[in-house]
Amino acid sequence: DSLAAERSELTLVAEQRTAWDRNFNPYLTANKRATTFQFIYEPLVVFNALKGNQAHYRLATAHEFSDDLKTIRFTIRDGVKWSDGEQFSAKDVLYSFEQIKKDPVLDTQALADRIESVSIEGENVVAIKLKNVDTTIANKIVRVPIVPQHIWSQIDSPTTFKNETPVGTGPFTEIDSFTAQLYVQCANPHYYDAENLDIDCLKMPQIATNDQLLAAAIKGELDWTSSFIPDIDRVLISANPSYNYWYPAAGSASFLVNFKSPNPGNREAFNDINFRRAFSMTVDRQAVVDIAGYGYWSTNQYASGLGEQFASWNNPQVDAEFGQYNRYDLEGAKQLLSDAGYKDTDGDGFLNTPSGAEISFKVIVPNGWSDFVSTAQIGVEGLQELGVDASVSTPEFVTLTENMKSADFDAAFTNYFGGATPYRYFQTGFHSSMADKDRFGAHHYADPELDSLIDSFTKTADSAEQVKIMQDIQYRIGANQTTIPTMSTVYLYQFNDKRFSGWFSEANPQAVPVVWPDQPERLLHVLALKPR
Amino acid sequence: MGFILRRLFFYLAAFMVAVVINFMLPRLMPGDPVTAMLGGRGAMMTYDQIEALRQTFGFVDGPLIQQFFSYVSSVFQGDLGTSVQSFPETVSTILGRAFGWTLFLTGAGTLLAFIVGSLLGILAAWNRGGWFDSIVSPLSLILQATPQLVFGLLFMFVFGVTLQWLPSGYAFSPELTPEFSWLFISDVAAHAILPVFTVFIVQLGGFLIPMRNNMINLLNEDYITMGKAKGLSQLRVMLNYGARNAVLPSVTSLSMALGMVIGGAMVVEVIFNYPGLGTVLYNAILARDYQLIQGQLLVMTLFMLFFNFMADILYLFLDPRLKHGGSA
Amino acid sequence: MQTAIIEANNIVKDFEISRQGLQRKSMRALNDVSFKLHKGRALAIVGESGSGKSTVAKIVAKMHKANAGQVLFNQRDINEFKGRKAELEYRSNVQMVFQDPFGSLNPVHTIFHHVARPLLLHNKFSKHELRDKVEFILEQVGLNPASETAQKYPHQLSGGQRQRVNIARNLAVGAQVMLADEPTSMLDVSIRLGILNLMEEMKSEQDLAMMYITHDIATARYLAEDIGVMYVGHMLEWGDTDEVIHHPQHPYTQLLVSAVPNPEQSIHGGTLAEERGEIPLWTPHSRGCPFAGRCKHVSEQCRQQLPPVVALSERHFVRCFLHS
Amino acid sequence: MNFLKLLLGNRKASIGLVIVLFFVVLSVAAPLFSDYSPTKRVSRPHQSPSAEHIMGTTRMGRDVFAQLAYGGRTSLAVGFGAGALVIVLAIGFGITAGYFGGVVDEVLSSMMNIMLVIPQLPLLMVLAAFIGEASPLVIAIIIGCTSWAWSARVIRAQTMAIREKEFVSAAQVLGEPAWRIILVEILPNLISIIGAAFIGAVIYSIMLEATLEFLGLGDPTAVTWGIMLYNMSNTSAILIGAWWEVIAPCIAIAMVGAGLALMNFAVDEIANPALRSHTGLKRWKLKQAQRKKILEAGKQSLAKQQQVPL
Amino acid sequence: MSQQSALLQVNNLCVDYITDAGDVRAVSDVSFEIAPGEVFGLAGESGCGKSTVAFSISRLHKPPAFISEGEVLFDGKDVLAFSDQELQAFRWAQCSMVFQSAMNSLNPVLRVEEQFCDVLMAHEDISRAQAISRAKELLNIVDIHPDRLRDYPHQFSGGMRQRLVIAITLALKPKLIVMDEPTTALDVVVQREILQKIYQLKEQFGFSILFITHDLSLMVEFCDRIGIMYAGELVEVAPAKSIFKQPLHPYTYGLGQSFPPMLGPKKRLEGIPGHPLNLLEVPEGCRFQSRCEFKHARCERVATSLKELQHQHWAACHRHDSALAPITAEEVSLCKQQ
Ligand SMILES: Nc1ncnc2c1ncn2[C@@H]1O[C@H](COP(=O)(O)OP(=O)(O)OP(=O)(O)O)[C@@H](O)[C@H]1O
Ligand SMILES: Nc1ncnc2c1ncn2[C@@H]1O[C@H](COP(=O)(O)OP(=O)(O)OP(=O)(O)O)[C@@H](O)[C@H]1O
Ligand SMILES: [Mg+2]
Ligand SMILES: [Mg+2]
Repeated sequence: DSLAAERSELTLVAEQRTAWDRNFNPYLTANKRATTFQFIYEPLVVFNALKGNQAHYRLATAHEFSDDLKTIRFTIRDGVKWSDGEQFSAKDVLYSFEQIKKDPVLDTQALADRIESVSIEGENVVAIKLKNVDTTIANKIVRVPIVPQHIWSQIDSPTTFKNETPVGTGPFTEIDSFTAQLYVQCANPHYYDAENLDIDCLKMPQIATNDQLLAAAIKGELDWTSSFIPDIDRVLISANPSYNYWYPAAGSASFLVNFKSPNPGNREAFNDINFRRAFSMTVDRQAVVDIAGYGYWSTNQYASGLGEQFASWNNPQVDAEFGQYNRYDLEGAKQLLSDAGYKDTDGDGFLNTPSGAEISFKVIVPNGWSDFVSTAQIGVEGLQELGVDASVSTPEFVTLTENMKSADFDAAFTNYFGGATPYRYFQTGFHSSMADKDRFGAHHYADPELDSLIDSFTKTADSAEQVKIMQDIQYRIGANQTTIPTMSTVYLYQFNDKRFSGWFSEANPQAVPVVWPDQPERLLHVLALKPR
Repeated sequence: MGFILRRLFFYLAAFMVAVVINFMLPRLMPGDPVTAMLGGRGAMMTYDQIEALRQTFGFVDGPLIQQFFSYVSSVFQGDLGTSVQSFPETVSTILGRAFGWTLFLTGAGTLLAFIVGSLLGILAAWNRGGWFDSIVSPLSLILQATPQLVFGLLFMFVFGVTLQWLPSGYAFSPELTPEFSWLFISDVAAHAILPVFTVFIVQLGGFLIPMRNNMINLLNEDYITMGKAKGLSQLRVMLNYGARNAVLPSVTSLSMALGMVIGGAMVVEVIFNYPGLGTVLYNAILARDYQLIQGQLLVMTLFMLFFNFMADILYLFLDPRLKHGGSA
Repeated sequence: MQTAIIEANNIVKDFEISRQGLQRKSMRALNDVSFKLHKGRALAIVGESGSGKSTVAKIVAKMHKANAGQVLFNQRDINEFKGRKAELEYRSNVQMVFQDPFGSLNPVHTIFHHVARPLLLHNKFSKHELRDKVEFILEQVGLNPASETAQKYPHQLSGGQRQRVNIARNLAVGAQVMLADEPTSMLDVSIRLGILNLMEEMKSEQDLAMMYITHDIATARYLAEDIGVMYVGHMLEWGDTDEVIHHPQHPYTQLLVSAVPNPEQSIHGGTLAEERGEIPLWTPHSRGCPFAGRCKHVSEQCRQQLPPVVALSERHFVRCFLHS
Repeated sequence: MNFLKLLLGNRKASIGLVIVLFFVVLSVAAPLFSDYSPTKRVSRPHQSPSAEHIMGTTRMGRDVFAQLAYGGRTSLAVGFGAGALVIVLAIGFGITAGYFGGVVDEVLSSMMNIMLVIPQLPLLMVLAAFIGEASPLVIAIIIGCTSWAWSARVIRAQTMAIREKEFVSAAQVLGEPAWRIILVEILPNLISIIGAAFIGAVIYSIMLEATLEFLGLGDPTAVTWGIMLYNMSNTSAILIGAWWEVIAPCIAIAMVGAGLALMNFAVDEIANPALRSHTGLKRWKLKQAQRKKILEAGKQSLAKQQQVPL
Repeated sequence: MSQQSALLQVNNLCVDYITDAGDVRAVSDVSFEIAPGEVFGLAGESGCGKSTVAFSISRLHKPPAFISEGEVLFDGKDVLAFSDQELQAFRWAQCSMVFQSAMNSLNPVLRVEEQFCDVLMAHEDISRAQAISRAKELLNIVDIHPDRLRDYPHQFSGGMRQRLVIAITLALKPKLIVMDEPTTALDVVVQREILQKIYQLKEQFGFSILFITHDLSLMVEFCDRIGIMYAGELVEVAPAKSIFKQPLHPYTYGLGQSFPPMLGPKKRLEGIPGHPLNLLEVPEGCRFQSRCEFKHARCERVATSLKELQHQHWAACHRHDSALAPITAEEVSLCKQQ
């Protein structure tokens, strides 16, 4: 125990599972340990989404696009060693990119189809030739794990390899101890950036539920978590004042209606902008934030659903013109509908369309996503006040996705991608080519002009132009009320001040502070921490 | 030993039915596990990629009957497939790890309930109508009619969270490594107290009441009166003449009870984050890890069959009429 | 003597007693049993427990089917009564009184139900005549006052009264053949005679053919004109009651009669002279005389083959090599 | 009706019945007891019990008491509905197997025994998960279809016992058709065992439904006691200290279970008089105690007399 | 009937069944005695209280039966006043018992050996080996091969089981054996064998027997003296032959007339009319009055009690208040004509 006290161990909960399997294979989507990325396999670059995608160079020291935007070149850092002492070189990077082309399963970022070829230019430059222009692709490329060729070339089946004693370039590569309930991962003896690393080990206790996490947190056993804690001020902070939290804004979430609804009455209503606006005006966004979001979320009144996260890209004109439709205003909504000719013509107590058709729909939310279920329930409460026959349904996620993709549903509540720029949000949510790909574009509303606007964003590297494009996109979506923006979610992040300092926080907003493995910025975070 | 043979035959049949159910269930359901697993990321995957994943997880295509035979043959080779959620971990490994804990939890809880319940049942019957009987018997029944979930939550809330007397999660403290030491064993015991007690308390009535009722009926038997007339001590008559006979029907319910408890213990495991089959199943269901769910159901059925078999053996041991070809 | 209303010829009945996999083990509950029932007469069947007495009655009542041999009702094979109608016809002629007065009445139904059902089932009476008829029958069996008794449930009656209800059911059907399987063995001694007397009355007044199964030889003599002695599924001796009881010819009958308690003597007056052997389990493969193991006159022949039936007189038959 | 009278005459049964009836009335007449809708926000989240919200409110700001009352409708309906389904299936299988015996029995009993060795809750969970968004009705149906085996076995055993009774033979000899024997002669004699099995099945179904829903396999938009527990656990009510949200459904489920269990205890006593602990027994114990006292007093005085020196 | 020589003396025994419906006096003021070596029979129809009397002797009653009055003197000591330890020591060692049916009086899950040993070792300070050898001797006595000691009860036939029980009753050489319908479940042939065996053993060991049955013929054959019970009361006590030949109580007579003879002419017998008395509705006066052919006014008001009407022949009937004649068939038919 005294030994453990001597070394500084950072206790984090980067994933919640019922038991740890010793598995550090970075290619596995489901069951690799959450400390694999970044901590074992250092990325080429960490892009800081919070700072407008600012690049922090790690294994690479620079990156740049060719003039035709079809090649991206990474300059590889010198003097880096693998944790087993072998020299790291551009060959390893090349090997890593060849890996993902070999087997689609390894290609977790779905890059293989977009990359024409990868080559080494000179000593230490890796050039990646793209099939199509895509200026946002670097974000994906740097998520490809960079693995040691001398190890992985020996592995027959990289998809089932458990990589129990990993060799990496990251800060914590040594698995000190491992049980199903706890493992400790300690510093890389050959870490190139060791002078910036002040922590000896990471400690990962197995925790399965939020309740367990909270119980452990109250006892002060954890340092860094990103879990949902209800009423955090009352439940955790008051019980253990050395805890703090910071919940910066993340992606947005909206209600959406299906323009191609299979039910004629619903379809008529959904295709009427007045109905969509009225719908939007019945959503008590503040209640959603307070109740479903425990006050952690923020209301999303951007008519395009842009959200707080991308406030710097906002087109104020949109709010000026259409903001009124995205604020809670039951009376206004009622007025809007009655003006548009919605009445209860069949006397069932619910409104009918102007042509007299029945409106009756379910808002679908994935089963088990309880905060979304609550949100949908609050939304439906508003619709019912309005006189619309709506209710909530919670199909299985798989079923829901299928139904949304195939336009076999009426309305839904869904979240969206975030990212460094709003591009991914608009592309996945509003590009008509995505309508049948996933649940995000499931409104099935096709606007060719909007599509070309979105497409043009990746064709330019000029940031002024990019802002202009984004503002136009916002206007088109806002004017059409394609979606019913509801709230912005947050990045959940709690930290314990007691044993470490240097935490990112509202006062020290360095990067997205989340400890989950899909947040590369956590590498910056861990390097910033100092034991007290 | 015809009895045992007959039972074994039955077990085989039951097992086969479980295999068929297991095979059919996921195939009747909408959606496929790979999509489920990929969740929100599906948009980025190409069709080839999903297909490739499907292959790696061992989903066989082809006519149903062919799928069935390949399923059965792998089941009999002990290959229950690969978990999607914990890929590349095999289902057998995952279940193997959890099996022991569940065995321990259900075994300890039920055995305790069986012993204590039976003893209390005997006492209640012996003093029928007395205060002990009129309090303990209905009480145990009421306990039995309360879901384990209620007790689990209550115990968790009171002893684990509010009073913090006992650990409320895990099978042992995370810092310890499993070993055969007093420290470790006592730690495991401490962690088992709440879940085992939850299993125990709900099971209690299930043994107490039948035991009491059997015993009351038995007390009118001539051989009990004869035991008394022989001038044997109360205790001897109660145990050797009464309990020995009254316990027989309870043994049958013991095996049944274990079935219930395996289900019930699941909830207990989930509540107390106990790393047994229940927790595994619960998470497998949440993650729609079909292969794991299937394997789990099969293993739980095997579990039941095993306990049934043990009960059969116990019965054989306790009731000489069976062994010697009588009819009982 | 007029022709028999029931004539059983060489009945064989096997029961499966255990099954292990495909291997079945059976026992022979009845082997080559023949007898006749005549109107206005009673045949008593005596024998120890398990000797097949009830099985005989059940075969005649069509509750079991014989494996071999035939039973004729008015010269017609009873197996010919097939189909709902024919079966009802047969059942309206052949009825049974059971041993257990507590078990043979359904505790959830009134006495009225028990007597009315046979009347309705066999279309003997229309609904509005029913009540009168039921009461008439109850009075016939001595259950007075009938209207009050009809409203009662079985548990409100004494054992003797219940057995009277059972007999009333037989009357209600109007059967010509009554098979009484130990109708008094569970009744109190003081009540037994009442039932026997009632049966006697019915036999003579209604001209019933009766089979009286009992292990009490004294009451067999009291009620029945004929007697058959059974042992392990075989009828070993049969004929005129007094003839058989007073001049038993088969060693088993002799043993049975001598074992009947006799207040005139003392128990220590003598020991039963026979060597005690086990009662055998008779299977389809068993051979010889079933009593051979216990018989003091046993010869090798007895162990090898079943003795033939020997007619000692026109109304006295025995199955023993001593007489062949 | 005799049975009902007996039931009402039993103290345990009456207590049980009162408890169960209380909840039945509470839920059937829920609008009379609560002005709030169970599915609407009526207050701030997690208000502790007050005059306005006697059992406080949930995270969603819904009235716990209203949810308890309305939720009882569904929970009890599922319990009684599934119980009824269980019992109908159990009667069908049990009586058929018990009455006809032979091959029919062998086939049906194997089915029962196999049903019994396939673990129930896991099977149900898997079914519920596979079916997805299991509404209370679906839950009731799957509980009903998977839980009949135990009752069927009990009914079968009892049918076999009754089948051996001579009144059944008597009915056969009389020429009664099989269906009539089953329905008119045998079934009424099974009433108490069916009653007990039914009550047991209801308890079991209520428990199972709550458990399934608690585990998140139900329809979260329904209002039932199980969903209340689910929401409670989802919103970490225990940790937040919203004890009212935990206690209310727990107590309701436990009370209904207890009430039904007491009734079952009584049904057992009615079916088997040997189990009854009647008032006579109390008097007997009193007399026995008195007698002991007198005897001891007698002995003491005898001993004293002997001590007196002559 | 000399007081000194009696082994068992039952004085004014009353046993109540305490039920919800009320207290039932199942045994009312019963007194009798048994001399050493004597076989005393208790007969009467079902429910008249025979077993209740038998159970009182070893105090085996359990609720709702309650001995409310009387004494049971065994060798002069009152069994009813015994402490629990005294009672435990008394049972089986002094007075053992054969129950109504052998099928059920052996514990089905214990080996026969165990059932011998537990009683031997509970009462005598002997080792298990000694107990087993004693058990083997006992089996020999009842003609069962000693090797079968290791068997379970279900492996024996009914008759053998009954003999096993008898062997167990002999284990401690008690002075009195109570036999409550020891042979009712058996066939006549087996019954006779067993009774003969018992008789032999009685001659050999000299114990007394309280023999209970409702088969009067059997009783007359087996017993020295017989007591007849009706509705909880002892109505007649007399030597076996005299009770058979010259019954003094109408009930005894009726009972005798309920057994059709094996010999002689067949004639119609009537048994006893009416039903046994419901103990919850005991009338004033004689309990047998409603079924009695000789009932007169006195019977309806005055209760009867046992009186020694002839030497050693006691009966409780008002009919004999003046005359002492036994009941005859002519008398009965005469009464009927009235
Ligand atoms: N349904 C049956 N299945 C198998 N064996 C049977 C069946 N019925 C009777 N037996 C067997 O057939 C034999 C004759 O039985 P049965 O009932 O006819 O005897 P019983 O003479 O009437 O005896 P008891 O006097 O005890 O009534 C017995 O050994 C019995 O075990
Ligand atoms: N447990 C009981 N509760 C109430 N009454 C009882 C109980 N046991 C016996 N009795 C009553 O006591 C009376 C005497 O019963 P007992 O068993 O002594 O009769 P018995 O002469 O031995 O009859 P049998 O010949 O049937 O054995 C009966 O009228 C009976 O109704
Ligand atoms: Mg029979
Ligand atoms: Mg008795």
